[in-house]
This record gives sequence, structure tokens and C-alpha cells, in this order.
Amino acid sequence: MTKLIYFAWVRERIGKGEEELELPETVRTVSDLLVHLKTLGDEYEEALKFPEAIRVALDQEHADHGELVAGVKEIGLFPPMTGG
Amino acid sequence: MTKLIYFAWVRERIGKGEEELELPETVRTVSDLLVHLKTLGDEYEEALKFPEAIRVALDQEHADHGELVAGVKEIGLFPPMTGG
Amino acid sequence: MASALLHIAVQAADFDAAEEAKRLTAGRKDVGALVQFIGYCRDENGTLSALELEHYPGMAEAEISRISQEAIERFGLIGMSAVHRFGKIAPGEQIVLISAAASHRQAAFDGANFVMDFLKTSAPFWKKEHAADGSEGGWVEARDADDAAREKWK
Amino acid sequence: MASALLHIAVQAADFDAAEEAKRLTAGRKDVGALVQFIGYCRDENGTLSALELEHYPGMAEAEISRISQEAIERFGLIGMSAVHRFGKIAPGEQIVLISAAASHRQAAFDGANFVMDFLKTSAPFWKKEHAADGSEGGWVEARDADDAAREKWK
Repeated sequence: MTKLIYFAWVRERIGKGEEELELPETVRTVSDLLVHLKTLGDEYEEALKFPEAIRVALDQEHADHGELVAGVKEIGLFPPMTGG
Repeated sequence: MTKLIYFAWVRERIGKGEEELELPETVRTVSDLLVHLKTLGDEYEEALKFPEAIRVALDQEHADHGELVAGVKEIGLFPPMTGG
Repeated sequence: MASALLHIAVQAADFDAAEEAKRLTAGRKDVGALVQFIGYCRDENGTLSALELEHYPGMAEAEISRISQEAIERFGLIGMSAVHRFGKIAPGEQIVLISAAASHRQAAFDGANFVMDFLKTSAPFWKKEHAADGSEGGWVEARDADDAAREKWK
Repeated sequence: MASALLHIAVQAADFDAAEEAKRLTAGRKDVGALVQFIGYCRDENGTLSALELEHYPGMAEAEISRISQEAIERFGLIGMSAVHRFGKIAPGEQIVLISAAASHRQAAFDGANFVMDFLKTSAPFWKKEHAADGSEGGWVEARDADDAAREKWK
């Protein structure tokens, strides 16, 4: 099981802050994960419809969409950051 | 009469903080003034021996050595500034 | 060179800039310059009633710490403190405080400026606007200018 | 645009950065960024017992005011406060405080940095060092690096 954690409008659109998911073996990279999540329902489809706008953290470190997710315990998905 | 006012090592070398002087008509520019002051004694000679190191303010505004001193009430002479 | 002082806080409570200045300079005689940056919530000409700041707990602290450590090494800082608030913040209130201590002024300026530029684009915080007319405002969009500001350190 | 707030002080007494922050931001909802620079007296690895700061009364205030006004116009600042001490100052004590308030962060950083760069080379202050071993130290020499720092704003 992998912990997925969502923030800001990604969280609002998916309708939950976090969940535990069993990722299929076809999900090798972050990009694969985003494609897979969109199959889980309209709310995921809506939240992730522009995947290039989605930032990703693997175990709390920023990651590119090409990075592998194998062995990662916590994956964060969120829009571009606007702190400071 | 013109008020001359000295700061930092210019003041220490001349041995006074300020004085009133009657400037001769030959003193037209700041450069002329520095040449004239050096005739007033060894302490002036010592203080002003490197005229290019002397900064000048005419009525409390920075001035180049080429500027005219006619009508100026207060002339400040001092080394490069080191505040902040 | 002794290791630099680093203090990071991500908190809902307000902060005190004087306290962070003291943390970096009290009792020291090698600090020649301190630069503090404070970011405030603006009311956008009366249209905004509050900002709500969401953050990624754990990662927010880690990311600010990483950016601060990079600034310490890059500019040879003596100390760095970064405090960032989350939760609901009203116009006029403080949001973020960056304090950079160094021997000389340019290092302190650059250190604080660098941390702010990277914090804006890399620290996991998101701002939602609450409109003054009671309508729900949207999420603040990331600004291209912030990405550009980060590029100047390349 | 309303005229910006400008506060200048040249004084022997110590100053309070929090007070100047308050002067520029209290009750305001248009300030998004405040940058404060504090310059301290360093002990130069224990060799210095004090700095003595001489200034040109009247001209010091006028020159800092002129520099600050230029920063306000150049960077569109909302407010600027500059406080500079004179007299004998011990290591660890504060010498100068520049506070710049603006809507956005880069203007506040640039405003404070600009004023410090010009203040160093144009404001009529001179530092004399008192050595820790009791011998009379000399006058601090102007640094080429300070002239170079000023040139970056051309």
C-alpha cells in the first residue's frame, strides 16, 4: 500500500486529503501514477486533467514526473506552490 | 568670511574643527581653496598633502574640486566617508 | 569556521522579529549585518478579508531547512532563521519572517533574498483567498515572476 | 499614489527595529513586504574595543534623506526609515538601521540595499577604531568594495 496525500485544489477536487492505495504493477513512474489515478473516478479525472500542472513529492521530496515510484511510502500531489 | 569645517583626520591634522576665513580673490574653485589652505601652515600642508583624497561639501552638498566657491557660506573638508 | 546557527519554524501562531534577531545576534561580536524580511497579508485594495494558508506538514519544514542550509553555505552566513505561518491570516498580519546574519552586508541581503525566492516556488504552502464580499475566493495562482526571480541565482 | 512615509534620525542613542517596523506598517493593509537591515559593530576577532563615529551634523541628515527619497522613487516604496548612530559604539551594539516597506518583496529588498550602498559612500560619517590593547587605533579607510557596490545601481 502507498499513502497518497493531496493539497489545495487537488485535495478539494478529489474530495479527500489522503488515502492508502494498492498501485498496480503497470504504475512505474509518476506519470503512470497520474494516468492510473484518472481511472478511479470523475473527481480524479477533474483534479488531474492538466497533469503538467501537478507537482509531486516522493517521500516529501520534490520529484519529476519521470521518476520511479517503486518503494516510495508517501506520494504528495499538489498545485504549484504559493507560499511566502 | 567663509566658514571652514573639518572632519575625521582632516580635523585632527589641522588641529581644529572649524574656523572663519577671509578667502583671497584668487580662490575661485575648490582646488584653488586647497592650494591656498596649504600656505597657511605645516598642519594644513600635512592635512591636505594628497588633495585627491579630500572630499568637499559646499553648503552641506557634495562638490567636485572644480566647482566654484563664490557665495558659499560653509565649506566642509573631510576624508572619504566610512559610515553605515 | 564554526557551524552556522539554523532555526526553522512552521506554525499557526504569530512571530516576533525582535526575538529572531536576538536569536542570531545576542552576545555575538562577529555579526556585522542582519537582514530581516517580513511578508504581510495585503487586503488587495479592500477586496480580501483573509488568506488561508495550507501546508504539507513535515515537508514544509524540510524544504525550508534545505533552502536555508543552501543559503548558509552559498553566502557564508553566520546564522539563518525562517518562520512561516499557516492557517487563516488577516490583512495586515505577518505571514513569513526570514532573518540572515553575516559578517558583511551583501551576504546578509543575498541570503535573505535567496531564501525568499526559493521558498516562494519550492516550499509546500498554498494560499486561498477569502473575499471581503463573503464569496469564496480561489486559490492564489503561482506567478511566473516568482519563477523568474528564482532563476537569477543560477 | 499617496506620498511615501519617510523617517530619518541621526542620534547617539540606540534604536529599536521593532519601533521602526511599526512606524512603517502599523494599521496598514497595503504593505506586503518589509526589509530591515541592521549594521552592528564587530570586534574584529577581539582586536577592537570600540568604534567612534563622527558625523557632519545637518549634512548627515540631509544626505540620508536625499538617498532615501531616491530609493522611494526608484523602487516605488511605501515607506522608508533610516536611523544612524554617532559617538562611541561597543562591539555587538547596533550602528545603523534601514527599513523599507513596499507592496512586493523585491522592491523592499532593493530599497534597503540601495540605501545602504549609497549611505556607505555618501553619508558624512567617519569611523575611528579604538584598539582592545589600549593603543589608539586609526581611522577606518574607505573600501573600494563599497564604491563598487554603489556602481551596481547605475
